Amino acid sequence: MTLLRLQEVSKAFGGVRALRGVSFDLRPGEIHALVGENGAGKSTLVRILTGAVKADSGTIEIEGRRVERADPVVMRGLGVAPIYQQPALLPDLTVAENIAMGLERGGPWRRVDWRSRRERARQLLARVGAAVDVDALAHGLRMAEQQLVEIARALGADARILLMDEPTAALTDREATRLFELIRDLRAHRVGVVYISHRLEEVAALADRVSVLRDGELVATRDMAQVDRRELIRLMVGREIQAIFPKRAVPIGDVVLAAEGLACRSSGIRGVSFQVRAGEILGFAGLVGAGRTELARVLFGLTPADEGVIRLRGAAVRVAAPAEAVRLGVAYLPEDRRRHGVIGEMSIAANTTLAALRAITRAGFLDFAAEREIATTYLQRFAIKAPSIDAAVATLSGGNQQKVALARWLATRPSVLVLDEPTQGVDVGAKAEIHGLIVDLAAQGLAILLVSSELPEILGMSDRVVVMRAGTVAGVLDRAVATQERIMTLALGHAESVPA
Amino acid sequence: MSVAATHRRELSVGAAYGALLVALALFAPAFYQRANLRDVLVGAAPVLVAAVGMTLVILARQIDISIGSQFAICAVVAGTLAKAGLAMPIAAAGALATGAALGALNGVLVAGFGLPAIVVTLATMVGLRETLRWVTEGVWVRDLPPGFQWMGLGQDAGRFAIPGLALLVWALVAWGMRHLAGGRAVYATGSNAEVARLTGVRPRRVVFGVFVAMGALTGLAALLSAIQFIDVQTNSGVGFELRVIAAVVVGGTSIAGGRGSLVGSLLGVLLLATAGPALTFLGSQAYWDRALQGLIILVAVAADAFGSATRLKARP
Amino acid sequence: MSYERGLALCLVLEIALFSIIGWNFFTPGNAGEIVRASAEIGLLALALTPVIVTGGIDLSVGSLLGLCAVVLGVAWRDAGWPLPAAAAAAIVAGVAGGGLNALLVARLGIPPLIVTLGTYSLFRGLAEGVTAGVKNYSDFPASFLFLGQGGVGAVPSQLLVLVAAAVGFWLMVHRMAAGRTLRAIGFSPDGARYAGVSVNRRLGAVYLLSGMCAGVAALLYVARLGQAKADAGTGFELMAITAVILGGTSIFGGRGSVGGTLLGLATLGVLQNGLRLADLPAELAGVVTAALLLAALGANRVFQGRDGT
Amino acid sequence: MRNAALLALLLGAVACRGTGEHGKTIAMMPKNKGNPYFASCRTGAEEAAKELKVRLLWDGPTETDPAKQNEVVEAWITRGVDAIAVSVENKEAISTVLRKARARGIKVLTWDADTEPDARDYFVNQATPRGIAETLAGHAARLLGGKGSFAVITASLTAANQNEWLRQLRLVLAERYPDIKLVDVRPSDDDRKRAFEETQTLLKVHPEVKVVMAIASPAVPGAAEAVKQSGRTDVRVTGLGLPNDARPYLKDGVLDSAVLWNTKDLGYLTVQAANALAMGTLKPGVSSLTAGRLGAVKVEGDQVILGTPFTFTKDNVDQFNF
Repeated sequence: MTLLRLQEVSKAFGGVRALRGVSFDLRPGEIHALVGENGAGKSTLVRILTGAVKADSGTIEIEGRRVERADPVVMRGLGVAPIYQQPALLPDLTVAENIAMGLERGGPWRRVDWRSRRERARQLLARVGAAVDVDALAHGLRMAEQQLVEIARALGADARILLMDEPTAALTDREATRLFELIRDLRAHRVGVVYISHRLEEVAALADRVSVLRDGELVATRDMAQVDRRELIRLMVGREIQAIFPKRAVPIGDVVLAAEGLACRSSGIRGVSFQVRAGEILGFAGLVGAGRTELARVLFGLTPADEGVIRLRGAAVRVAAPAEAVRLGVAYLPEDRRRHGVIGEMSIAANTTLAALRAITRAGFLDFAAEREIATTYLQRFAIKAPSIDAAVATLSGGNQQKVALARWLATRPSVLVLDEPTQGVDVGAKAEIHGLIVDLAAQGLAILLVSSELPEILGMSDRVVVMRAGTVAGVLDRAVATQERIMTLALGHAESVPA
Repeated sequence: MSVAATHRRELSVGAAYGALLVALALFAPAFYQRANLRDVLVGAAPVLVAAVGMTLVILARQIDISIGSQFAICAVVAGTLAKAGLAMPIAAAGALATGAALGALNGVLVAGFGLPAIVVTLATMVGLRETLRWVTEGVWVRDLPPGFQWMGLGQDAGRFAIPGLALLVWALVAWGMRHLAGGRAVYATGSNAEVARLTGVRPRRVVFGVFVAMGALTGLAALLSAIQFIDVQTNSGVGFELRVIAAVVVGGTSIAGGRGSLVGSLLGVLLLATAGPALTFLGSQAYWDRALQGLIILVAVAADAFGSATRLKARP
Repeated sequence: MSYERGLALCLVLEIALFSIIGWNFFTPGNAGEIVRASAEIGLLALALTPVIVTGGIDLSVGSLLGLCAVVLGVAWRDAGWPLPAAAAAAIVAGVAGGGLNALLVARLGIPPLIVTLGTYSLFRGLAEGVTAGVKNYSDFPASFLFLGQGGVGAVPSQLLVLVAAAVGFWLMVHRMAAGRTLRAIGFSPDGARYAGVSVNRRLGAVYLLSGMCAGVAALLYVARLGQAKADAGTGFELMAITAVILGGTSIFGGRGSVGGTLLGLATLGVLQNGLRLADLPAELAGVVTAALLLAALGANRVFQGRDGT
Repeated sequence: MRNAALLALLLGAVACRGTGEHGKTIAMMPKNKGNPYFASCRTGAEEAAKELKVRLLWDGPTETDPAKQNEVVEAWITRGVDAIAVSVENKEAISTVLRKARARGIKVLTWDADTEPDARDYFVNQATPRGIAETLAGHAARLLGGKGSFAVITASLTAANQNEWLRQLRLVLAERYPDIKLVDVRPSDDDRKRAFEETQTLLKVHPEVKVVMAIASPAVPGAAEAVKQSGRTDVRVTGLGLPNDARPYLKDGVLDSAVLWNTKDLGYLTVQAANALAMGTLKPGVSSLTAGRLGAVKVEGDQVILGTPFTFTKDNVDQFNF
């Protein structure tokens, strides 16, 4: 008897067909992994299953019964509990209330029992192993803590169907391991888990079956035992991947950017020193919360440094605001592409030139011809798939949006390019293209700082790797000696054995 | 986080109110005559009732600047029904129902059609006010039955009942916002409507509900104000919305939604209701009143901004 | 059919209607009167367009106009300054008022609705305080009055100021880099800041500009009425905001056009004047304006598809 | 008089414009349409318009707004009317437009509140500010027994009429009643509730005040109700107010006297004068004007005098209904 069955489910968002006739089933007591490139339709599928979005056609059956009106309340009633990639918490409410809001049902006149709410929250958080104050407001929590609160809420719903969309993206390995134990425990209690992740090693360790989504179609469902990593990638991408990382030896110039004893009390950065040369790709590895993004924000002037010196080609500079950083030739491709990387409502042309307005302004007036020329060159050079440079960036796929964001910073002719998770949430195909672009830029003499949580990407792309821990530099490894184990050892800061 | 941290705003407006009371005690003790305190409370009652509704609206990340016009219409309805010989409870119910209906009009346009609240209520403010003027042509509702003033309870009972009823309504809604699921749904909707939807709250229904509640409470405020007199003027409530919004904002409710409390709004109402007469008691000339009221709003809001790095909320 | 073309059509229909039912409506003289009557609100609406494009709002422009009018009177009559100096003082007062708004909104990050709600009362209160509510200033020299009451034939002298302001704001919002950054701030303040736009400086600038325009509008108002008093400009902010929203600018920021604001202003100006010439009650203007506003909101949502240029 | 549906209105406007004119077209403007004072003036004006078969246009700003008054007059000039009668909010502001109207051959009258003398033909004067100040001072002196202090509740701080009356009042006090002190002037913005709140505070801030003088029509019931509720039997109210507003409080005794003029007659006389002016029967040198049911009305120079201010008391208030 299947716990959950989808039959020929389709969904389109204004012309873009996110799901095409997907059929999928989940058995009780099974972990069914769902993999696929970003934009393949995974998140759309989850949002249909949680009732956040209505399918255009197709049927959903839970325990054999067809679900007519699938909205969040109905699906929750049927035992479906979601854990979203972006933690869905109410920032102004306490942790206890956030958990309770997901679990309680009933009309607006129902009395709220604060004591039992806080007690239940405490128990669930303990079960998930999160040291979080139940009275704390959600907006004060770190990303990892928010993720754990969401997981606690899902457990609390004693759900029979658990939908997990990239649950470990923000977790430390220790927290991830704890989560895996919980999931296996739930499987033992006949709960069905749909597990979505980019990290194929997790999928291999956890899942009983795996289904592959490509361009909105479910192309294959296999028992985990019968399929290996390479075939999975082939199924996901639909073509053979040659060299994973197009790394090329590139002539290294002299020091472009040097940091000496950088500190920023508000963001926890202390005593950071490093150098990066022209043509060099300096990787920044470290666990979540090690301060890599915070360091990038210091370099870019979003949170100026309290102490220490930044030298550009030897001359000490004060980067007090992003506008100054841009003038000094420092560019920053931010981690949160949707909110910071691009402005969705504006056109590709406007986004491309936003950071380099000076270049297309004559006596204060915009030179539209120059703007179109810049936008068109990057449209072609980066092979950005879009109807025209006047299309709103929001209508593009994740990968193309990231290319527009990259084009924006190249338009400013930077000498230093800080990339923060440049390929996160981008499909495998676009990922390879972006890696290619990065290497080309290094070849042109740019100094590149590459912040990434994917160790393969760090190892594959960096000339040297700076490993950060708790806001400072734990160590610097040359490309030749850098291995996953060494990086993790420095990142964890003690000789704890690296998890299998 | 300790209670002080979460209720920092309410404490700061409470401190400001305390400072004003101390100043009055030192420089104008006459302020503390029993009659004056009573008059201030009776005068503040309608503003408090409307402020309760406005707190809900702002908590749900919306705004309503049409309550001044609704106030005038509800008062005229109450007077007209009473003049037509209907018993006072029916006239009172008529005022509240009219308010609720006008609130529902805003609710349908904002929640139903998803139009921005500031512009919808700007339109209903102008539209309702001018329609009332066109229909009544400025003629007051006169020759009301004796039972109209003080709802027939007589002056002393009336002047106790009005602030009493206002405080009762305030207490009930304050309790509800803390202890009823509907109240928490308003906080959730204002904090992040999309996430609230995923946890089973129906944001559109909540937004519609707060506008209807705002309308009904404005109807009650109009009633509590009208029954203090023997006739009903037709151009009442001009500027009423700004006074109510100022009180709620000074009380610490954030315009970005999701954050704030009815305790803060009560303190905001009391602070602004006291500031008016206090200025007279402290001898300030009438023509400086408006400047000082504006200053109080700016100082209260600036103090808050200095106090905490206000969290930039992303738009939904 | 873009939103603006729809609004232009609606304006033409309105003019046609009043030409039929209004007395001597369709005459150059009357057109001049419409421009003269909407000049001050037009200036405020033009200044409010960039403010609203950044996602902000300014409720204090009407009160600030009153304060600047009083400053003009005090400087000229009481302090005995020559009129040009007094006029400059009025504009500086406007910039100072705009500066206060800018400081609180841009530097302290307080929501503009609340800041300008406070300065709405503060500026009007200062105007009433300075004149003890009673004093008013008149008998301005004919040369100054010409600015408000004079003209060449049917063309009122205010038209020159309004056209200059309209061209200036149109260039700024639609053709200059400043306009592009204001749009970016309106669509996403964070997105703009991460792109190296100095958000605080730009926000400050639009509120300063709004204050300056309130000062200039005060000069037009006093010249038109020949008289400066604390109640000058009462209610002008709501009319100006209505014109901007009618023009298609989104209250959430990002999408907006100066051309649209001018069309919105004309629609309101024609409505007020036309109703009067058709012997219809003035209250009808309020009712029709409310209906137009709601229709504009509805139509705006339909045309939301176009990307922001 | 309730307006018909919107469509009927539009058709009405088109129809009557088309059928040509029988009597003159007289355009009359109050200071603000929301004020019951002007609402009662209008009834008199419409009565006269019916009698004289003239077309009466009643328009004006909804709130007191000098800029709007100018715009309405401009519109009337463009529209073309025979006579314009304005209750002036702002003396200097409106004078330019009224001169322009006269230059176009339109007869111009002011009523209730005057403008610069050269900007209009006649001023229908219900009572001179001096006359009003003397009457009010007289009542205050009577109530205070020649000595003591009183306070005033005015309209808005910027209201031209009220400020003129106050200026005259201070002159009269200085000349005739040196022992009477005016302690404070509070605004009511023509809002009865605001007048009520200001009076309440006033009584406590200045306990020595024994008379409250409300010099704006909505302020009279506001101040009277405040005194009644305060229970201060030693305090009496007087001022400028409509009989209908004043009646319950006059009967109560808290309101001693309400000084005013017959607003209905004022409206009636204004239309009569405007029509006479347009027909040419009212021209310089005339010393009296037969104005319908009012009979012969005195004309002094360029002022048509309605009569001296009238004091309503609890005994005579029932004879009036406006």
